[in-house]
Amino acid sequence: MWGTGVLKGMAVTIKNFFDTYTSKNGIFTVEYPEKRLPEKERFRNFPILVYDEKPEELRCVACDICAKECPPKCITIVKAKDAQGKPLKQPEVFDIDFTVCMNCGICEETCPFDAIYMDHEFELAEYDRMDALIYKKERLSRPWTHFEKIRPTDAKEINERRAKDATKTAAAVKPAPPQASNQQT
Amino acid sequence: MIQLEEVKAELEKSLGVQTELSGSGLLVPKSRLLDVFKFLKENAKYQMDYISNLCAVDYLKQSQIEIVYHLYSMRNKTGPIGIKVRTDRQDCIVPSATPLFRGAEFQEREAFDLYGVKFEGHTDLRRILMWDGFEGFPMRKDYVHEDEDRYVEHP
Amino acid sequence: MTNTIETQTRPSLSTQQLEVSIGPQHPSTHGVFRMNVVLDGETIVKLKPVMGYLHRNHEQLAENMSWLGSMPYTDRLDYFCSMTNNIAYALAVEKLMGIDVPERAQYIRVIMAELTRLVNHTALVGFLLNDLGAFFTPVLYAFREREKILDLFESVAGSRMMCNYMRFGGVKLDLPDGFVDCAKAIVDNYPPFLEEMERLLTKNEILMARCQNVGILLKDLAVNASVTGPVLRASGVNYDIRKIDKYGIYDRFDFKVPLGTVGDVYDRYYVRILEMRESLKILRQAFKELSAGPVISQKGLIAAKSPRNMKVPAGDAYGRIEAPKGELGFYIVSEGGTKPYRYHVRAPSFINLTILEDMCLGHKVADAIIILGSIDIVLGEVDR
Amino acid sequence: MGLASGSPTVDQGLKSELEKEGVVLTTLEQLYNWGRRSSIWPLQFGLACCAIEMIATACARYDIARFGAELFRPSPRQADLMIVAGTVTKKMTPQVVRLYNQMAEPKYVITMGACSIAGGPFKEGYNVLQGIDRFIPVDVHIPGCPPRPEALLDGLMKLQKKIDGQSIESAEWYQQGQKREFPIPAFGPKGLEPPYNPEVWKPREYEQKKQTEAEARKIHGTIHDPKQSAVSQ
Repeated sequence: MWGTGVLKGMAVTIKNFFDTYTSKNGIFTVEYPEKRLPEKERFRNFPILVYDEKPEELRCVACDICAKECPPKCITIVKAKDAQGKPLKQPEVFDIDFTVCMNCGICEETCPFDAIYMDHEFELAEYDRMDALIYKKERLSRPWTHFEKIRPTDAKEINERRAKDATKTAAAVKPAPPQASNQQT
Repeated sequence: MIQLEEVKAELEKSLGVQTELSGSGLLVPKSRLLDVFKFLKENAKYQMDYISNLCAVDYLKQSQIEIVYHLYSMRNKTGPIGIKVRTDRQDCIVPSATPLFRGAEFQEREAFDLYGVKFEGHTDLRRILMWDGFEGFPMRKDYVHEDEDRYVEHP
Repeated sequence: MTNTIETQTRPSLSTQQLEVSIGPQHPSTHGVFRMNVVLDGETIVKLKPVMGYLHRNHEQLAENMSWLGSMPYTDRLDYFCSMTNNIAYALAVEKLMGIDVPERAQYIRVIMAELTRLVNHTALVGFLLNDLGAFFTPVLYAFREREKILDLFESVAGSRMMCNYMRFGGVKLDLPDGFVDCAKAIVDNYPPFLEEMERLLTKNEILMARCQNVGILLKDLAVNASVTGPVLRASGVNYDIRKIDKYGIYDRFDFKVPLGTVGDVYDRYYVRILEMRESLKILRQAFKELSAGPVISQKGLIAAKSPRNMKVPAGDAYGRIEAPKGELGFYIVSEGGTKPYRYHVRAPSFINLTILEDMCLGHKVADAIIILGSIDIVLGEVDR
Repeated sequence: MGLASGSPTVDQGLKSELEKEGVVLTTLEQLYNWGRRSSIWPLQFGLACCAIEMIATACARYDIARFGAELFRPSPRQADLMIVAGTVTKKMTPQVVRLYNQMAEPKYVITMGACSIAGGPFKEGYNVLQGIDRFIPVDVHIPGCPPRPEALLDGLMKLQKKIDGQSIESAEWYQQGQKREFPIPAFGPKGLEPPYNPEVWKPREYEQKKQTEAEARKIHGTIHDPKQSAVSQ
């Protein structure tokens, strides 16, 4: 009979309507600011720089690998220099332009020093684009514990590997130089 | 799977066209391109009735532009085979495949827009991606993007 | 009423042709697409597509970038199906480099490709109905299912839409714990959803009246115009690259290629529904056969660690796969360096548009909208 | 409402009287702003990838209707908010500016995603506009590529906060003769003419902000130079 198809279709919509009240999985909405979806561990949004103890002592050695690998070239690194003008193994400037970054995660993959990782933070809307969205070193640095909290599985693996590497370098270079243990991998 | 050597021999026998192997395709002289297409399309053995892909490559060093066609046979389910044709960079004219294969229409317009290849016999050869008043062919290797819009370094 | 009688009795009433530009900001052009339409009354006598409003110079950017660097850019071609775009590009480069992909990675690729097909076709059915005037309800249902699959993608690759998951010679990371169970649950819950969708739509008289015998594309013309994907299959041409090229490990799976008979909008809709069922079949087999092992070959791993230094032997290659929208091909020319010399995308939605005018001629304006919807274009891929 | 619309012409006596009863005025303002911020109707206007996330935000999981912004209007005349979701190419820029001009005051702009803020990953392209704020003023920027639907909701809440902070008296669209319209760029042989609107976009300032980047470029040459690489091939 003509019209049964339409009626069947309407039955589907009305069933979906009542499901929101009766069925356990009926309501699909997550009321965002109050409730949140469970965070996926691998979720990547923007990069952060990690440090072990002090915020001034980043793991980053300003090797410039991530800046060169970054497909849209959004990372700017300038090496720090000591009083004699000798380059140090830390960045003086480390800017990431969040208005260009495409969240691809290639910096994280290519970093040989476990220094740059992708964060979960996404509530970054700003009124101004110039100062607010070009992130400086200070705004990018996060403690390693933060990383351990957001990505426990990866953190465990990295910790184990780093511990192994540290013992290896310590065994190879004896006596170990005072600073090298943490940053040479 | 069609062997390119076999096609090359066949083309030489039936059409008398001298072709050469180049990479993954056959380099065909420009003047005989349409004959080759017609032969491949109508020959009972090949029946290449489907143009899968068309793209231009700019060889700046040789001062040539190469057009690569990928043909496929929908009846025999064989292919694709690559057919290549080269043309001079300055005087960039290639016979159009659109009368034989409708599917080449937009792809030829794209090659015209971005590489400046003029397809002779194309009924509606206009820019497709850029606007009409745009100057230059932006995908050519020597195209310099002059734009005041760009962030300029301090001297 | 008197007016119509008058027009019927006066045969010589002349009408003027009207030129209308639909888009680029139009709710039903699926993005920034424009159609210049010449109308006689409400009947289309000429239609010229205008594009380029999303021409982002993808090809030129890729030619100035390391080989892996353009992998995240391929995500943004067809932003519904980033996984299949990744696979197509990886396939083309692997062909040139001659590296193998480990068994487990092959299975992961198949799983991701078929999940992507589900995502794309589900969303398309929703949007097609939106174009028909069923405002938002089918989109709501479709996006509800889509979100569940996007959650899977996020747990695997880290991003909902822009996955950047494939690497040359494998995939980026292994599947996380519990992924297969989650995916199995989604696959098991999909047939009821499809049935619901079908009950809502397939036999719906309004849908049939609007879609049947509209925008018919005949077999010969479809082949001549290089149409691919579900649009071609709806016209009755058996052409599925998964079956023909058997790229990856598709020869191991048992699935059918659904074909249409008439080649109208309705067939294109129904072919997609049937394809989703076949995808579910492939997924079930893949979950059964998925075995442990490495997910990326040694050579690929080295390349992924330092993309800047990855060199590809000189030559050219054309890699193609059956993306949800049709044949997605990458034509790549290498001069042996760290950057592609030429990088060309054979975009299915771009080439499928060639035939839009022929399909629309003689139909009404409202039909042009659903014909465009049934071709299933994504502007990121049309303009690149 | 009478208070609001006539505010520039209200004579001083009445104004001071009103100030004494400041409570009344501020609550009216709050009520008014509450009404405005709870019914922001966006323009149905998607450009690229981010538009899909915008649609996802409107769908069941994120449900933008909870913020009163679910009515995506197809006509700019009925819209309060333009969400520029996706890459703005040079070919599309005149249309975007035209749509903005056609919107009725008060109007707001959210740029969603890296591309519309600054060209994003495609900024080196010959057809890509490096940020829509070269032609129209932008209220809220949401970084991400694409931002999650939650991030769009967060951006919307920040816009609501901004609306809350606006006062009826000082808002410029109630001033006489105020209507924000910007000249529409034309297509030139190499790009848009003019390349940016100097009223809206101050390039000198921008360059100063980018000084550190330029220095790094000198020292390391890390930043991709499209001109060089285009020729070197």
